[in-house]
Amino acid sequence: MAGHVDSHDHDAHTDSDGHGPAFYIKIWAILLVLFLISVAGPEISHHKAVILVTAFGIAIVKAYMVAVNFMHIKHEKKYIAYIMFAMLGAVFLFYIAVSTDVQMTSGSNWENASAKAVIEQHKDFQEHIEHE
Amino acid sequence: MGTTTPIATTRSVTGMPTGRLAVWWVIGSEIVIFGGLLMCYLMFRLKYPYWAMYSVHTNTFAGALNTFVLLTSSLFIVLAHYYAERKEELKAFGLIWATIFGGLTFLVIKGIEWTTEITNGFTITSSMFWSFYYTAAGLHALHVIAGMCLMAWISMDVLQKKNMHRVELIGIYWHFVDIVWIFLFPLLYIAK
Amino acid sequence: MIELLRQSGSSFANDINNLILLITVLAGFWLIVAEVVLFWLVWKFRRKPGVKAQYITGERKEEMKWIHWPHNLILICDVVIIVFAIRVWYTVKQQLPPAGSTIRIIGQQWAWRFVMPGADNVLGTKDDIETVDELHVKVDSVYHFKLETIDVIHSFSVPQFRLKQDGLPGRIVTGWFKPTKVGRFDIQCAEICGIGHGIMMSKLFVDSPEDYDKWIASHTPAAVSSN
Amino acid sequence: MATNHAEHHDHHEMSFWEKYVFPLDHKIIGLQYLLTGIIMGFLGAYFSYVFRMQLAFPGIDVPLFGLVTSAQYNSLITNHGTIMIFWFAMPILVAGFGNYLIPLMIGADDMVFPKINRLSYQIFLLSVVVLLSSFFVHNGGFGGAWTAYPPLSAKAEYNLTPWGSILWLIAVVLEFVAFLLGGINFITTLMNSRAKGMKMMDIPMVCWMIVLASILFMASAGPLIAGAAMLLFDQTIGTGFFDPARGGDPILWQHLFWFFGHPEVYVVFLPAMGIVAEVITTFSRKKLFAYKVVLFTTFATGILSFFVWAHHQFIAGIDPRLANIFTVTTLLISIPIAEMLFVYIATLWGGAIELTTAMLFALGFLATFLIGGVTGVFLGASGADIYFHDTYFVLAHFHYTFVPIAVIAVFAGLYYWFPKMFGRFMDETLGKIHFWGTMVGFNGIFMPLFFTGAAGDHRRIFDFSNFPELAVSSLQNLRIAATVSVIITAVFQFVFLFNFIYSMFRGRKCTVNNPWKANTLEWFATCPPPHGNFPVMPEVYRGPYEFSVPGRELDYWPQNEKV
Repeated sequence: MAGHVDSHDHDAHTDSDGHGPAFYIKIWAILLVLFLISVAGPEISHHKAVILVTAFGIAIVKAYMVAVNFMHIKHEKKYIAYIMFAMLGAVFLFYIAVSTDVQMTSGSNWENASAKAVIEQHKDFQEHIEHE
Repeated sequence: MGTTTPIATTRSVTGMPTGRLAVWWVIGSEIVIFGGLLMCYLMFRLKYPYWAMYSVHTNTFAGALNTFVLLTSSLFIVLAHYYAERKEELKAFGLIWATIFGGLTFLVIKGIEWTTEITNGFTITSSMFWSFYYTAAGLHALHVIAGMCLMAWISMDVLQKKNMHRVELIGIYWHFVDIVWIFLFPLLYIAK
Repeated sequence: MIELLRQSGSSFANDINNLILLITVLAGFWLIVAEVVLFWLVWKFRRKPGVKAQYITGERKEEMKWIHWPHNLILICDVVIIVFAIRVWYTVKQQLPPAGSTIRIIGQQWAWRFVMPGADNVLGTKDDIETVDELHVKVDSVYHFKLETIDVIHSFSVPQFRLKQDGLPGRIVTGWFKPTKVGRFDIQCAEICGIGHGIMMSKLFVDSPEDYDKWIASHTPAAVSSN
Repeated sequence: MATNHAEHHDHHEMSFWEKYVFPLDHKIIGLQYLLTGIIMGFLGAYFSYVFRMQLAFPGIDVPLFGLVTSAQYNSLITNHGTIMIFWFAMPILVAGFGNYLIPLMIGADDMVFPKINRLSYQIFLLSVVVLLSSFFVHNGGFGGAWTAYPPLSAKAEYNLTPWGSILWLIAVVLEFVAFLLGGINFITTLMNSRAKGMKMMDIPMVCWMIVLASILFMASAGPLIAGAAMLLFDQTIGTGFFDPARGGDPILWQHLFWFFGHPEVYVVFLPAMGIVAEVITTFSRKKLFAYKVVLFTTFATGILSFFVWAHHQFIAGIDPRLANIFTVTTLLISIPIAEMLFVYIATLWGGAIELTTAMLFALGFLATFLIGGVTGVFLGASGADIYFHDTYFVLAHFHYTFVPIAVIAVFAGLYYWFPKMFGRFMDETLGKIHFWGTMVGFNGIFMPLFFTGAAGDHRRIFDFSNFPELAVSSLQNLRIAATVSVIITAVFQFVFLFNFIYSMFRGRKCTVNNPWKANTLEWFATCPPPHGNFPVMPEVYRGPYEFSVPGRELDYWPQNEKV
């Protein structure tokens, strides 16, 4: 394939951010702190809000930090992030529409009798949890 | 002929190297696979609060340790990328293998964890929570294994200073696997 | 229009018939317009020696209007259809009129079971009548049905009623119908349910009030009627 | 031509194995997909012949098959549907034409990842083998419809095909993996490897459409792949994801399936529209009417296609309030589709239309797809769907969309690109016989079925004589008419098969690069193009549809010609 002008050299691509190892280690350290909080939070308090924020809120922050700093999405073309968000959007769209059927145990003119029965079977345990 | 790279591969109309563009699309397709599974799990989890009685039996310590292992391996692979770009192939090679070792540690911990759970009678058919637990974590573990194999293969090229850009590609993939675990961990272990 | 092919026999059947007619008129109009224009253009602009094609980008305003006008008109048609479709849907599936009687319909591989409330018109009492592959209802009476299945998904379908509803294992789906014509009709299973799907046929008898009472009397379980 | 031969000296001669069995060349891989798809298409057509015979003449000894049991009947319809979508429409329209055309039309020498491309076909071939093997296991192939609703598909005690259902599911998943790999290749190739000068708006429509189809597939297939893993565990190791008694939910599968299933319609529809765009512009010597409008309607269709899936489930036990939302979105999607069809029809205005076989098929696509599109309105409108759901009306409707897409548009593409693929022309006379036979036969099959469906014929019934209301002779005559039409259509496909194979070796030779005087870059390469495609990598100076430009002597203006 001689005589073609296109460049063959991928390796010429350099990291435009110029971050060194120190930067990555700093991010890693922050991630570890967040991680410790997310583990400790639910241990300290069984309050639902605390669990939600510490476990899932922090998961989102951590994912964001990994994506932005380790995957370098901040230096990527904008549309890469848009594509990823579009994919996430598809997932949430699925959740929103489907949860009306699957997550509910009854609705307009229907009820999920077997799901109710399953919940009924475990009622004792449910109360046990709520008392704790 | 077989080994010649087509001109097509070397072009970069978008300004992004082709490999990196492709990896992002791979991740896009993975987002919907994992996302679909986790959304199914989430619907049932919110429908059946009693699943907490199963999730108390998950080993939070093992899960936490694995989170730490994956986070750290993510650091290794991003450093490997850093050195690969600077053509320091020995450092890159070492860091790639550190990452593979991280993946291995992850799998060993997972193995111990699963063995304990199965011997305690919590198998994939015990209840739907455990079905989701093994399916989601299993699918994730398959990705870990795939990533490790690819890294081992890439590391051979790195030693010869060939295809150094692939370190970045496998890195992006590995970070994605890490991110999936970041969400699996609270979903399966912490929410009790 | 659809009645020529299958008679209607329930109170809401005409709503559905009319909706189908509305869509046939609107969609049919667009179909005919598009097909006629297509064939006419193929004929009009067939290749003739020495005649060169025109250069039209389709991006100028006076060209775009040929697309935009149909586009807007179709939007209007769509809105009309949406309004009528949702109104019919609301009548048939969402808003249940007060029930005269409530029956249970149970699908299984490969038969329909029906539980009718019997003489006291209350389900779950001793005089309930349970039948297999045969349903008797009284004409001009509003029925609610509780549809469930015990194994796989089945679909309760009565073409004359313009009624179709899937039944799922574990779920109870409520619906209604009000038969308006006396006669004997087919009940189908409209969702594939295994190798016997093609034989899952039940008979529906819409009886006059006298016939219905006679049938109830003759089918009330012996233990109850002897009391 | 001289440069062309010079190119060859760079390569060593490839053995037959290297060239045709384990190729890296996108064109050979494309042809592999194409031929596998055609073979599978004939298999699917054979299945339809068998079950149509059973429906028209219940209980007869079907020639070339024998007696049809109800279990076999279910398996035949299930696999007919599955094959026609996943092993016929997808490999031909997306993978076959996509592989063959994208690099050629954007002026590249190959796909960006030839090895992944080869792997994609190999996985696809494996999926074919797994599917075929499912017919020969204990109790035969899966018979729970291509939608595979659990619990029927999840438990062998219900479907009675313990192995068939598992193999069927594995085959489908493998096929998905193959198309994900292929799709990533298509997308990156189009994004990154376009010829110098080819801007976004210079990309031929068919490339746009195949790539958008790949993106739609990628975004919609994910949940179903996860769902397939769940169903597989339900089938094999006894989990209860879809078992209501254990807290699972069968409706979840329906959502997972149709969340994929509806965008899938557009995954095959878009490439067909792309092929038709190329053919009608070339043979009417016209610029595509409003390129940007076509592109934007394509985007709109793609995005909207993610919001309509539950119209397949209106009466399936979903919450009736949800149905209202999906009625609105479903009817709204008619707007971009209608607009797209109007644009195509408008393209004919002022043209110089030459009715070659390819053009006939392209126009046939427009004429018949319109019927498919219009009848869809009945099913998207929730109120009317109560009656039509799961009847032959639905069946006739979607065959009026899928047959134009996967058969008629594919024929348009094959007759059009055949000279490029094999360096010879297909016979036009036989082609026209094939065209008229196909059109008459196809309409003869599905027109009657609209009426039987509207009269209450429900789907997947192995013998209507069990239903007294449906066993009447007026309906039976319509069923027989449909079956006779199947046979007529099938006979004319052998005309095609003969033409295809004969022309490949004995057809009129194509001595020029650009026999149709088209503009796109594939016509700059020789017929057939060598490995590496182009003697010199082309540059692009204008859009793909510059036909009959005023002030130019020639009525076409190839994209790569500077002046």
